[in-house]
Amino acid sequence: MAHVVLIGNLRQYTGGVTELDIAAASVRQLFARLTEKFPELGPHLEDGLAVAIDGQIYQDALLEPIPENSEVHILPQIAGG
Amino acid sequence: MQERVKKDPEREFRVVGTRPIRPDGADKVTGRAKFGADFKMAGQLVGKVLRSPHAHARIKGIDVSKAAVLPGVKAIVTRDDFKDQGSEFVPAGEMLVNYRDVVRNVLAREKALFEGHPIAAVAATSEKIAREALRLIKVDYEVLPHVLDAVEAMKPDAPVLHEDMITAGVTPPPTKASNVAKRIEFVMGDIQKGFKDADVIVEREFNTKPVHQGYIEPHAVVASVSEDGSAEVWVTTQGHWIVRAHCARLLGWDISKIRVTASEIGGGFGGKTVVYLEPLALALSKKARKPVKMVMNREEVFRASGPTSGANIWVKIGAKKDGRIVAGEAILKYQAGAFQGSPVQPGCMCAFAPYDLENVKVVGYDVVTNRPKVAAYRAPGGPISEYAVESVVDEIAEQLGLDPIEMRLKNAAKEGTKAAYGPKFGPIGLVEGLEAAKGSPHWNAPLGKNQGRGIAAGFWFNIGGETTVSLQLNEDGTLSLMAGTPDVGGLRASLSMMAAEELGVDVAKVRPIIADTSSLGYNFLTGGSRSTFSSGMATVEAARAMIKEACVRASKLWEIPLDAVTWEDGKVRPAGDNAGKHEAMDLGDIAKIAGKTGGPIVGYSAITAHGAAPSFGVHIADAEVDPETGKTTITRYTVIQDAGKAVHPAYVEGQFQGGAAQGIGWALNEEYIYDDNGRLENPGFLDYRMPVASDLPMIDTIIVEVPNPRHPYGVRGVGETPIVPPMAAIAAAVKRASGVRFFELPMSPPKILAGMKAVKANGGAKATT
Amino acid sequence: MRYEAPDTIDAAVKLLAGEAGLARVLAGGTDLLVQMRSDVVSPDLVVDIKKISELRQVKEEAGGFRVGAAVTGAELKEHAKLPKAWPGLVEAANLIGSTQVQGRATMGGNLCNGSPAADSVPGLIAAGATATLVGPNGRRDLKVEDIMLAPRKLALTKGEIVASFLLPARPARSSDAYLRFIPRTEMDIAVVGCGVSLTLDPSGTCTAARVSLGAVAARPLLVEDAAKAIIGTKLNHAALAKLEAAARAACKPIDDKRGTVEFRIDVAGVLARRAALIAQERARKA
Amino acid sequence: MAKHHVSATVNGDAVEFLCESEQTLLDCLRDELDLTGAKEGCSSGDCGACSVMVDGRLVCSCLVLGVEASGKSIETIEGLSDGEKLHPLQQKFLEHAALQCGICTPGFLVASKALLEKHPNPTETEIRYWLAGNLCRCTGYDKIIRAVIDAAAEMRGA
Repeated sequence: MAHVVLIGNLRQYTGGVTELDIAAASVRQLFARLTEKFPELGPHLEDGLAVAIDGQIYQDALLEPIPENSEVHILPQIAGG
Repeated sequence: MQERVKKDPEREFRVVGTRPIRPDGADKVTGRAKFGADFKMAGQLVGKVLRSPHAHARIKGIDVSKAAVLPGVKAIVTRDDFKDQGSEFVPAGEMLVNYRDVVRNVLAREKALFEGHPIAAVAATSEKIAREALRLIKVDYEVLPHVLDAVEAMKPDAPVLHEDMITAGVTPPPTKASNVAKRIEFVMGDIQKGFKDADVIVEREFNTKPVHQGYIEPHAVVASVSEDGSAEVWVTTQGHWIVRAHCARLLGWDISKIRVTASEIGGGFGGKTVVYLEPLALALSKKARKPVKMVMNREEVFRASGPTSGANIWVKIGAKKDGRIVAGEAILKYQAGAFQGSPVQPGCMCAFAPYDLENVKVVGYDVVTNRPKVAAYRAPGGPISEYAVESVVDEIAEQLGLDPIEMRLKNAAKEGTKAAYGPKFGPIGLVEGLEAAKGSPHWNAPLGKNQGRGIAAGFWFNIGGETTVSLQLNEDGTLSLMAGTPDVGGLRASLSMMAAEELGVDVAKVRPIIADTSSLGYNFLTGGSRSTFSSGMATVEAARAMIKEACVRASKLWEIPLDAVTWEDGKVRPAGDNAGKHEAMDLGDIAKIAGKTGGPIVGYSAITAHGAAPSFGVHIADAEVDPETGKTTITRYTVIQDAGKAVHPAYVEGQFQGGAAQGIGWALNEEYIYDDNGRLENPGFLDYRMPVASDLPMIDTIIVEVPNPRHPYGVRGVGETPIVPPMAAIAAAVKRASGVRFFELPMSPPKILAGMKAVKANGGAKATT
Repeated sequence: MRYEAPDTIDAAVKLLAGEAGLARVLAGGTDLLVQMRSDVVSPDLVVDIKKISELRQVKEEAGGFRVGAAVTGAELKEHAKLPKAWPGLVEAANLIGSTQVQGRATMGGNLCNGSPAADSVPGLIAAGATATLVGPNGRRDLKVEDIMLAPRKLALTKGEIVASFLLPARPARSSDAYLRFIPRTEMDIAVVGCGVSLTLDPSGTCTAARVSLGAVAARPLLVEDAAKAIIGTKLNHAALAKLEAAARAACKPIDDKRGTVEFRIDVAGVLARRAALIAQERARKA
Repeated sequence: MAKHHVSATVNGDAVEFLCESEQTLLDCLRDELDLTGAKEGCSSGDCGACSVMVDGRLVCSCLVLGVEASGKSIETIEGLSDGEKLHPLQQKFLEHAALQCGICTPGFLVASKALLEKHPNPTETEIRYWLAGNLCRCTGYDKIIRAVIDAAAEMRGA
């Protein structure tokens, strides 16, 4: 199980839920599980969001493995100047 | 003064960390380097843009009939030449872009939304004719009331820019359109409880003005569409793949038809990450069936490109008597300009990032106003929110009688700290930076009369992203390196150094170029301090792929197993008992046999670079304030920042110094000034006051190196963080020099003088805006 | 647009007087070319006066200097005697723009551009300079303070050219100073400018003075009350306070992108005092 | 209106070109003579990127009419090096990493050369004020000033 924390405005798509445990072995699986649970969140997941797995931020990393017992934050993407 | 502070015993580098002359240097000191406006095609036309004189106006009609028949006019485009795009955020590269807005920013459709908004474009045989043609285009405007300021634009009776814009991020969604595009919120812990535990609470409101990236080279493009519909574009940009994507989308063409070559780029700082002229030049060229060159003048650059947001920021911080921060709260209102998409989101995430906090709440508003749409500017969003937070931290330290460095050390984020925006930090160098500041000669030097010293910390995330590098082993053993992230300040030097390091060759043997979009795989743009990190990572991977192939060739030639071959000190060597005796081969030897042993050798890396690590900076500023005129002079300045690993330290220092200089301009004199009609009053370098050489002292640097474990050489991006701390550091210095704390940027002389007089009138001590 | 570069002043006057459309004089061009580029003016005729030798010379005359209107700031600075005699005026002329601009910009152009913030004009006014104008009706002399009437409005008639400035002969222990306030150290237009020229007697008492202010009214000002405040004094504290007050009282500034009314008035006093003290220091050694 | 026929010397070579009355020297250098080393950053004399020498005097070529160049001697960045041998200023700019993007570099080099010809041993402050008309947005000027100081020392020694 990964401990998932939803950052920022995402809770408006989850009925206020900001933290939950989900079994997922990759970012893609995580997104699929989250979409099942919160259909409104689905469309926002693949674009415009980043995933931090145990502190390391990934953008555009659907295939990134999620280790057992890791902490996953879902947060807005970062660009820069 | 240049210094370096290293954390760990590091890998012994041979090339990385030295200061060779950049490979593109000779062309740049002899005037031969070709920048955006230096390219010329035979038969090219001159393209010019007609711009709105009004800040807000409905466009009832555009009559180009007179201009169209002017001899020498070859093409005119207006809104009718571009298909409208739906309102939908789609990824373009890694950026989220709403093409509904992009198409309207390139050419106004229903309304002109800012002074300078493009209305039409003309291609003619000369600049004179093109200008005359612009005068002949008649536009029927219905002038509307305008709004320039975020706070004003949020009021219920403010003129609304987009009649269909409903604030996102609010439940239930509002029923009425407004200028607030989005409300965002970041919450951690329990803010109420935090403030209850506080011994001291300081709450302040700040205002900042929009500032422009100020690159010296105006936007420029040459586009040529050939008879078969394929197009060549030569352009000054931070991301030519992004230019290609936007143009293809706006024009409805296949991406493969457009080949974009990035010229040398004369500064960008985030401002050259969007398209302005490029789609117009392509559309004009297609109509005219000739190449079209378009160059903005300085006025156009100021009126219609960039800048970054002006903002209103409210910050409240609570701390214990010992300086430990127990709660931080902020509300950020950022001007987006005419279309949504201010950097308020990263502003929210950066606000408290330097600190280890349990209870944080940040709310942000993205607000449209009748100004040019903001573009990214160095650490977009961060400098504004961190200026406000750092200023309040400084004030609390002062109230508690704490040294401002000690106050920050007490709260500094370190490895394992949960960042104020959620995830835990990996290894970071903030504590090392603060310690270096504390021990620096600058921090411990005496001050003169009317002088004060300030310090502030700053943070930026840094990013990776899609990156391709190709490394070719030439017949003579030299190497050609193709990268795709435009070189804004020494990238080619760093990449050739990393290739040389990995391959064990002399750096002069590696010739790097920035390839065009048809010659190399996709590259996201130069931005987010990613180019040395990402293209560096891809370069090392490409070099390793080349080494692997060299080993394969040697094993075949020597007829020994691949695992009996090793790469050491720049040579393929037989290794182990079964390897036999063979003469070691360097890349030159391998190059000679390449064709006969399987073909040319190319190392290639096409990756989405992950593992970018944040860079923290600490700046020390000394300011002298003339008590009679309010004029501030920066008398001494030191930048301390974590680079992970400085590949070419001179260019790392250059980033530190350049960011600091821009921050000094932002703090003291740079601002957009509008008249009552919403027209920009200072669209030139005379009255948009960027620092000149005589305004600045030498800028000392201390490079901290806490390696980024996710980069093969430990590299962190360094370009953006240096613009984050200056405003707060200078505000703190001005406070100590003048006795007055200011909450508004720029801290220009009339404001400072008025502030000092007000304090005198009040009998001292009271803070003022 | 027609470009002409005559080599006599009479030819230049004839061209300017005879032009039916818009005619402009080109001296250094550092204002004119900017205005042409940004479509502020579109002249039909430009008369380049740099080939007229009379306008390009600095000559000693009547114990003073006659400075051609088209002499550049850099040339003034390089002159063998002028910087020593009129250090404040030469400084003022060399505050106009960058090193590059100083290589082109002229005092004649600075005056005729008609900006209330022109740096060399308060310098010339403080110096008591007289301008010689040449026009279709011949030559005439005007005090510099009487030439600029309002922003972009001059007391010149059609076809008239400012040919030169006469800087008067001055007694021993005389000198001048010019200070301006700008937010940066260089490259700005004056928010306030102040020129002070004075003469001391052997005891150090100020016997004559002229004080001028720029950028604080619709035209550069000669402030006689400010001069009176220091004449007959050794520029002691009380005299300087009166000088400051007189300078401030003369200001009728506007709020604009470069400064506020309040700020300009405040700083005018500060600059007047500082410039007077510099001029005093210089005069003691002159 | 017929174009003006202008004869001048550019970097020691006799050149001829045609220009309209309104065209600036910068336009003529770039468009008529293909010397694109001088850059247009502002067209108002505020950035110095177009700096050239006219008869030994440092000017912004955007503030000079092309027709004014008639009979004059112009020096541009393209004439700074002696064949393959870089001018000491060029060499020092490279060694000190005194350029990042490089757009302002030609202007800085031309202006610095003019300074060192007049003042072989300038102070830091003198250099900063002399170069105040050359804007650089990348470097914060630090490395540029150091490069000029170093080049001046080398030129005095040579």
